[in-house]
Amino acid sequence: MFTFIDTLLIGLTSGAVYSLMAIALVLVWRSTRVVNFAQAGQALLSTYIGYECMGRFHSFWIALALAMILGAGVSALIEMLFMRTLFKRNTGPIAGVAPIIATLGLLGIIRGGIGIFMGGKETIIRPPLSNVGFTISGHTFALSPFKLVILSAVLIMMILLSLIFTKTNIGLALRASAYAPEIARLAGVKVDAIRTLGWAIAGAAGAAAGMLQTPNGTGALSPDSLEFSLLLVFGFIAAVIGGLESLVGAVIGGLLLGLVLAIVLMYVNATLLFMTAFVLLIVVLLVRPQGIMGKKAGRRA
Amino acid sequence: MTLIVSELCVDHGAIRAVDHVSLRIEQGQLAAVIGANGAGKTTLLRALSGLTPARSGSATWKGHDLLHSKPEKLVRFGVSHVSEGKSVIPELSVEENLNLGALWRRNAKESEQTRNKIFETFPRLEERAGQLADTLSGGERQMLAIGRALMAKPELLLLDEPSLGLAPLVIAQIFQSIRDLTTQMGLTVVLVEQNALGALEIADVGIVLNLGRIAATDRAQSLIENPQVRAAYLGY
Amino acid sequence: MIGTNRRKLLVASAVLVTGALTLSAIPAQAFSVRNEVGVTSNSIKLGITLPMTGAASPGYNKIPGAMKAYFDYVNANGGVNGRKITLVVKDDAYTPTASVQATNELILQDKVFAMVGALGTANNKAVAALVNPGRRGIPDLFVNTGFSGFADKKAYPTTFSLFPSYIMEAKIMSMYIKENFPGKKLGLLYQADDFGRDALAGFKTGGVTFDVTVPYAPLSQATPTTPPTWITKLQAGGAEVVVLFGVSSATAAALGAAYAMKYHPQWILGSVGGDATAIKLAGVPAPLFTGVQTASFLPAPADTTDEYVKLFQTINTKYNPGATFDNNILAGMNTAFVTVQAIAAAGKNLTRKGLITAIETKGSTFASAGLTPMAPTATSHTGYDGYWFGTYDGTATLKPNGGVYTVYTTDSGAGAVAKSTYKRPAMPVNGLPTN
Amino acid sequence: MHKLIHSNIGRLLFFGALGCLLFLAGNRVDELRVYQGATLAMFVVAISSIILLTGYSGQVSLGHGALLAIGGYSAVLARNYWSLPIWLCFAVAVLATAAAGSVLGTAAARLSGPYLAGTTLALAVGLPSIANQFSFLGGEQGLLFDVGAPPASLGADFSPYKWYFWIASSAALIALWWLQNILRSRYGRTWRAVRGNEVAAELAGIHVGKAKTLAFTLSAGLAGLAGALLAMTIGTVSPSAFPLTLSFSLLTGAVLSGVTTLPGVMIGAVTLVATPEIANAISHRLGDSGAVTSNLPGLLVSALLILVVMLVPNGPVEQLRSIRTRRSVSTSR
Repeated sequence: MFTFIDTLLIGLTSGAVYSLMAIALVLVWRSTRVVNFAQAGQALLSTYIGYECMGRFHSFWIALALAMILGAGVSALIEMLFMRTLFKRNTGPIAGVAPIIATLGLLGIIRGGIGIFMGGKETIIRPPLSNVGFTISGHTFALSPFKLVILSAVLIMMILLSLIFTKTNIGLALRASAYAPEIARLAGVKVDAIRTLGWAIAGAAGAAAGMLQTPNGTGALSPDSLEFSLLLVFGFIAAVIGGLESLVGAVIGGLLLGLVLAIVLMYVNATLLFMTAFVLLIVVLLVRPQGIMGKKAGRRA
Repeated sequence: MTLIVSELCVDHGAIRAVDHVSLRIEQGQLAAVIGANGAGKTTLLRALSGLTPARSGSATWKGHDLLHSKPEKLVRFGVSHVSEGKSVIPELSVEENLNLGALWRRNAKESEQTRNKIFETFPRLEERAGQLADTLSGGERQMLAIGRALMAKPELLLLDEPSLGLAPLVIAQIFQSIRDLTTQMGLTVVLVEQNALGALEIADVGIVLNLGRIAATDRAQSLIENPQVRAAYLGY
Repeated sequence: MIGTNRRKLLVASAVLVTGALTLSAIPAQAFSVRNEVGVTSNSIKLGITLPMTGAASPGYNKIPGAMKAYFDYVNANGGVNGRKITLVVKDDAYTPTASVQATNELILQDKVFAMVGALGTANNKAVAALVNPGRRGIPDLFVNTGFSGFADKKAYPTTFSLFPSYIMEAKIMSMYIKENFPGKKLGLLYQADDFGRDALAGFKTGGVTFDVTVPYAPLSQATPTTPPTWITKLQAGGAEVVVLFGVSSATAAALGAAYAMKYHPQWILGSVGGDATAIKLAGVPAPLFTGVQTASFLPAPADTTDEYVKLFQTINTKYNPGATFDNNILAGMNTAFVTVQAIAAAGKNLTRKGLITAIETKGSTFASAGLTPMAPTATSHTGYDGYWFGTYDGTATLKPNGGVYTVYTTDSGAGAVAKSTYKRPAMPVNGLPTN
Repeated sequence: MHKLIHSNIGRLLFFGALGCLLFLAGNRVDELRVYQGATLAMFVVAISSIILLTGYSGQVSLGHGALLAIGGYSAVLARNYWSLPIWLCFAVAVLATAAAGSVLGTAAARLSGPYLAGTTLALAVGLPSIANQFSFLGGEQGLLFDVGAPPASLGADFSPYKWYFWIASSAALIALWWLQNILRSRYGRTWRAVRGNEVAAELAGIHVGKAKTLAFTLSAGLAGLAGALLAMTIGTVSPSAFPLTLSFSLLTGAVLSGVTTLPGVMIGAVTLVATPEIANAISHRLGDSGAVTSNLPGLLVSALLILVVMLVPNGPVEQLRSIRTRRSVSTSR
């Protein structure tokens, strides 16, 4: 019984981390119709920034805030310097692929750069709250105060961002710019600035994912650690399962992925991690090619 | 408050789509631009709203240079463009589509007044305010597109083929609303139309484009009566 | 249409022909076999491939620095028979494709005399199959893997093992567990590949059965889902002693997840994932090490009473500034030391063949930091053959159990495990092997 | 002359001549270059496969490494378990991967851009890990692939690398020749139509789903061939031989080649082979610091990727061609 509860808790808490990454990916997709593979690199960079800030201010929460702000800045800069040019050039056969490829290149540049400047250094971020599970009647559960923080961060982010998207003028401008940039411009929306804003929000979300997951894992941060690119793969799978369009979908996708992975690892075969993720994705897409929360016959990218 | 275009040239790749066009549209006038497919009507309109860069020439409105401004900026000077086809965003609700037009105005109260006025003109939109624009009929979409443009409180309205793909009855209704709006709100309207007769019937002046050049300009009524224009564009 | 097709074809041909011409324009290297390749009267060039980047690199990427430091030390003291040693390092990111490419470059372009310390089982296998140092007669010294097959001279005529095999380790560990933890519930967490499976075979031979076994897919330890599931399984199975055969990042993840779930079994770490600095670098704070046991064949890196450790620490400070002395540095230095010992044993007239013969005939008498003998012969290229067990204290310092190194020894086959009676030869003067 | 080149027989002759030239070149250079030549030929096939898929049918695959793995493993299994002659092993690789590709392609035809990218990405991560589940696939260590010694008639000093080079370049030439033909056929036109505008293509009576599936199948066949060649050039197959980075670098190669132009394929392949060497030379200049040496190749490739996408998005060859077209248009006016 305890084992089953723990399995569910492991699934939910690890799924929350995938959701964080998925939220960042969905934000970029919703505001610019780009799958941003550089997100993993940006999260890595932001987390390094957060680590430096921790050294200076000795507070995880200040570091988290600064990492999110600077992460947003980096993301905005990437949009302005690279993506803007690519969006403008929407002709030619490569137009649909170019942004994806550019983000892959950016991922390589960020990782290489961090490798050169930060490689080999000992960089560890300790959680600000205990990561030791709650103990009830002698059993310690796979849920700790810090994991609760992550779970609630995911929910708060999802609700807050969903509200921004659906209830505010900025959200309306973000959606309009993504769906129909030309119409949005004709309606007076400063599409370029709005897109930069979309990337900035995503950059902040990605920074939060990095800053929360690092101490949740072993705490070690290294340019070589596959953590972030694995996170990207799983975050991306979560986002695709959820339907790419919807923040709620991203969270559902992440939690579902986490739960299924935990159950399979625990009860079926402990080595099937990557295959399970793949099979889950295929099954979801075969039933609903547009993802769980995706709208049917969505616009082409 | 006059729209003055002089010697405007616009290229589409290697092709010159608009060739030394000069025209002058007075305030409060409804000008119909007619011509065959590929005559450069849409390109002319897109150049005026900053969507397509011009090659040479000039266009001014209220002293603003239209050719070298971004469309989002021109909206703030009172220039609204309803582009060809369904100029609505199907993924947004009717109300959101309307609100989009007034986002930059940042005055909620004023926007609401404008919206109510638009609902008076197009009651169908009010009935469907909460629905996705995707669910609207062609005519309703056109109303929504025009409504969205009006939300910006424009003084110069550029309309591209509002009759495209609509049934004759609906076209008549749309044209009538365009005429009414022009008169009531004192708008200056440039209406690009394939449906030449319908457009000329509500217009004050008419401009005939042929292969990017102006073939004729005159009062709309005179153009309707002009036998050559009738033969070439009105089909009788 | 015809025009574009023709142009396409012409462009294609032009590009291909240019490619071919570029290739052919590079002059074929002239052949001159006066000296042995990679050796001059005053220099010896060696090569190594290992993961310097990527998931497998932390810890291992300190090895070349340590090797270079020891070579520099030897060079500063006149080199080996007047020859100074240089080491060319190539990154393979732990992928066989890159290892093959890098080894080819080392052999064909850099023209190294011998390979030394190449890391990884799959990588070494790919290199052996394709670059085939054996066919070319190139010594492939002291490969950095516990795959027992490399000791087979028939299959790998120029390859020499250094580490005891994973099978030996598991057999010795079986004996140790039976002696020290009788009747306890046992758990095994292992990497589900040949490394872990070799260990499984060893435990079977050693006669230990585990109550809970948890395999994990390589690289999966980095995801947030995986490590907590290990602990839940081990905990649910009631394991009191948990053996871990995985890489350091997995050890770190397991220790961290166990701490988070207040699970405190007796940990016994395999030598691959048992290095404290690598685990600490992966985020585990020192106090969590308290009571964790591991196996090693080299002296404890903090044991300054050991003459080798003392010397290597001095060399590391001087020639490898900034690198914290740990097990990887110790291992790297020791590999370099044995290499120098072998080259010295091959004599003044250094040839590849001579080097191989020297190791085969004199290898078992080589001085080295190892606490068990190396056992190469003319028919088998076995390296060290034993382990001792130690326990970490709260500062993550490894101390041998009972204060003395009790070394167990065995083979990769069905042979029994015995306490070693080996007495390590004294260190050559100043740590400079001469014979 | 151009009639000859345009005809099928002419093209065959042309590729034959090219082959002779390549083999002559192979005799002139040292062993390392010959080996790199074999790798180059492998990349040419792999990149053409992506060009066929992305450039001609508009589908994005981030998981081509997985298809290469299928090809590599099936060739090795055919060799090790059935002891088939080597050329048959390559045929098995092509057919097996094409079969897998048709299944995948059927699923892929239902998915639009990012969903397909996600699926193929997950495939690239998930598929190689299967090898760990079944012992006949050799686990993490993988299986050895012994192509066999070169025929004795070629002489005793004929090195294995030269033999690999011959096999790989022949395979690449045949693949390119076949691809040239198919792209000029009805299918080629169909794919271009689909890429241009799916709706219009559908209206013109093209079965878009079928066209896409076919493109995926054929592309997979090429990828299978590349996988078998890769297995040959590294002498082994193992999960770590097909990492996610392989998929990404193939995509990079395709972009550098210009995803829509087959003739550019050499540029991408040469870049992939040459980058590590150039990076080595640069980091040597910079003083051989470990961090620089290890990270520079990745950094260089990524920078190149960005530059190409930003400056010459359709690839150098296409760019040249469009400049020329523009010039000829402006002079004709």
